[in-house]
Amino acid sequence: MRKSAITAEAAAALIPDGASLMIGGFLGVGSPDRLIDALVSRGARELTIIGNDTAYPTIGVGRLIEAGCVARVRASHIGTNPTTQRLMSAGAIDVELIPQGTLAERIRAGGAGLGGVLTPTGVGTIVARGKQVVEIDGEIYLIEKPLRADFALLRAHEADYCGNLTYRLTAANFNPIMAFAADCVIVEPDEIVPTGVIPPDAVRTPGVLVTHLIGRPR
Amino acid sequence: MRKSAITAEAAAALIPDGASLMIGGFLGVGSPDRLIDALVSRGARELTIIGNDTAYPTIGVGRLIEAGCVARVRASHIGTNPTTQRLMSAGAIDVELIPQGTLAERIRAGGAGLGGVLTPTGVGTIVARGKQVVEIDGEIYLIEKPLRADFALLRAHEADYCGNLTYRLTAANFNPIMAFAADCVIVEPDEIVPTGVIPPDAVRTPGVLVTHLIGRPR
Amino acid sequence: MDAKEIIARRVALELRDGMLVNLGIGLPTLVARFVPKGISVAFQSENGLIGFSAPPPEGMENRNLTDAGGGFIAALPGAASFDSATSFALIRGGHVDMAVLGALQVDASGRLANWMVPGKFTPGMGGAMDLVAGAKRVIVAMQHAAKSEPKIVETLTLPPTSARRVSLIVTELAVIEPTDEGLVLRERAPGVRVAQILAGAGARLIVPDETPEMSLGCD
Amino acid sequence: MDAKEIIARRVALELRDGMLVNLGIGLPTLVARFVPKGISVAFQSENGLIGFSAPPPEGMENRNLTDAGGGFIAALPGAASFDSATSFALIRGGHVDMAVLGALQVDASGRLANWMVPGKFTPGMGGAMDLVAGAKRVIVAMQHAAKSEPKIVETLTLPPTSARRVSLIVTELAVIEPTDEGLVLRERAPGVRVAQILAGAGARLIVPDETPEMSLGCD
Repeated sequence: MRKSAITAEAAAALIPDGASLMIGGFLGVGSPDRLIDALVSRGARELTIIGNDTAYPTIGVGRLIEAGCVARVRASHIGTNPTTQRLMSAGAIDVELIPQGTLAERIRAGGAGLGGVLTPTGVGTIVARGKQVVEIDGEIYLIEKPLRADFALLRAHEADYCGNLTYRLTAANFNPIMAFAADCVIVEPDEIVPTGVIPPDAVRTPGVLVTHLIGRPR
Repeated sequence: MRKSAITAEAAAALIPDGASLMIGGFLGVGSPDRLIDALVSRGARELTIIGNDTAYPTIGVGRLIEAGCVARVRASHIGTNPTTQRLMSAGAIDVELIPQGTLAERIRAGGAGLGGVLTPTGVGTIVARGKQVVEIDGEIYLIEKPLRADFALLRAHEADYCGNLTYRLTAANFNPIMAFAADCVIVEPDEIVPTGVIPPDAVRTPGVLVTHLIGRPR
Repeated sequence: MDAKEIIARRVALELRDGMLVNLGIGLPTLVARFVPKGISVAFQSENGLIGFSAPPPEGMENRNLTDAGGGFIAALPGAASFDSATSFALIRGGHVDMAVLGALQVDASGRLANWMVPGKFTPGMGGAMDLVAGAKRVIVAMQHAAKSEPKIVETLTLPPTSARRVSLIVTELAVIEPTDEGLVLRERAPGVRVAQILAGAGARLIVPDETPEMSLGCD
Repeated sequence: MDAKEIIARRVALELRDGMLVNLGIGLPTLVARFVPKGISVAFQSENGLIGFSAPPPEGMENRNLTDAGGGFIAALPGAASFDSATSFALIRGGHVDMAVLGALQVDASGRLANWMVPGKFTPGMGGAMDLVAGAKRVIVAMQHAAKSEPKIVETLTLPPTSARRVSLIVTELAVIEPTDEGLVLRERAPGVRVAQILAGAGARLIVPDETPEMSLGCD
């Protein structure tokens, strides 16, 4: 099941204004930088971004914020990006803050066909507002619903011709779970290798989940 | 965080009659055979076994069934083991059948501190009996509760001195998720290697989850 | 050509290029032999692998490389292994494009029963309930009748595998599609008459004006 | 010895051999410098690593190897990397033996606030809510007061991070344990008098007959 490689610009052209995007990365580490730059260049607008954070103004997801591409953010932390905080205070960006573990489980649930998960995280806090609460064996849990997106924009270390992926150290973070949770999965690998170079036990995202690979820059 | 290696016999001595055990493996592939044999030799009784199946009468978990060690089974499939079926019909073993994906999620929830998951699997079937049903955005889901056990008995490919584990091909199956879901995790690796031989990105179960490693047979 | 081969050949014609496919144990496994030329599909084994062929070369079997029926397989270049939670995330999450399952019964509402016969035989559901709940298309591959008892019935007498309707039923006599209106006869096997199909069914079938012969992809 | 070092040194004495420990960003990070001799602990970084030291050798920084604060780290032999769902399965599932977190406020019921100041500053909770919900022990490492405003308060005025009670509060003046009866003063810093601790607290502290001086593990 060979994939064909497309350019970051071609990928950005696939993503319409108003789309919801899951973007991998943790403070920019493991984010698809060329895809992000291509979206900025294309002048994308009204995007919804789902990811751990908005990094820094000049790094990772922060570049999309800075360029005015983003209308909505769902993240666990925006403290490293003053622009996000300023736009949020000004009402120019809608920000939903989600506990990091809950964000991970909601994305996983969205990709795994679950209707949600029950978590103790957030019980008795603002996070519980408007959420269904259930008691299971004497403990209180929030029902947290699945998250999905139109697109997942991922950074990987290696991709083979079939789209099988590996990640490096802390650059994996949200990338592997986002690969399950979007209708179109676009991956920017550090390297593309021939099929068979990644052994089956080293594959961390099966290629069947991947829609497009970003190829070597021309 | 070095582990010390113990024998399968020493491990079996740690497991009291009546204990609940998660045992990795799929039709015996990826099951900890030496641990199972040690439990049979010790004459363990009244065990509760949580696992995908009961393999075959002479293989894997089937050996525990055959030796009369088992009082309760929670599995997705027992069709390959006529002894389990016979003992179940005779009322000598209590069998709870759980859809395979639900079994995996319940074990994962048990290890991940979730109060349960919402799954569409089993809605409108016998599996739904006695279970809480919730509607989320117009779809019906069962609340499936977490599973945990006193012990997890796992088979791995490599373990390093810290207990970091790798698995081989289809021998992984339930082993990686069971490593999170038991109070005491005992691992029978094919090989033990020095710390550092398994690179961080190849580790599939972090050693912090492992209580005991079974060493080379004397 | 025996009944099983007819069924497997016809099911194989439902495959589309690039699909991820899960074949149940038994009859459905045969489908892999008849993948149409020019089409490339990936097979998933729910015990934790995508990308395999069966059987491996003689003497090269690996005890850590089996399918969901316990049979030895060979991994193909580009194969990926994973644990059971990930495997069922793929299945439940709609990433499997097509699942082919055997059945004991299918009823007029398109529900399937395939995991127990109360008081007689309870192998368990294994992965079947998740596959029916989660795969994009579910194809039932089964013989039209068992010991002259119809397997297509008005209402299941055996415990259902899912409340969800299957996509298509393929037998050695017919291709039948469950719809909101009921079971619609879509195709008949070469040389088989409509009357024969109806006679072997325990449920009412909706018969369109034309019932073409099924292709078996033999050309 | 400044306030931060006193806090970090005292928190470090809570470490036990073999623990898996998560240190929050900021002050808690300092704890890693004072691990008592003869004790081996593993540190988790919630962005996906167990087994690291900081900082890496000069010039050897790797852009794919950072901690949860974005700082470069070095992996130690025996390190393991994993994705965010797995990282929080470790945290929420009770596999982290001890979490050390900073705080804006802790109240008399032992609840912690550390993720937002309404109308002023909303960085977000990051992993803090999961750590407080899931870690076996949660230790608050914070200065006793901020700009002479007490951080130990009768009832939180800031949004709580969790309904769960933390295990221990360590400041540069005192060690305080939240209990069913309220906040119990357990230790005072060297040279600090009980009256000083009480004066700097905005909540009632239960003072036992003896309040020993805290060790700072300097011997």
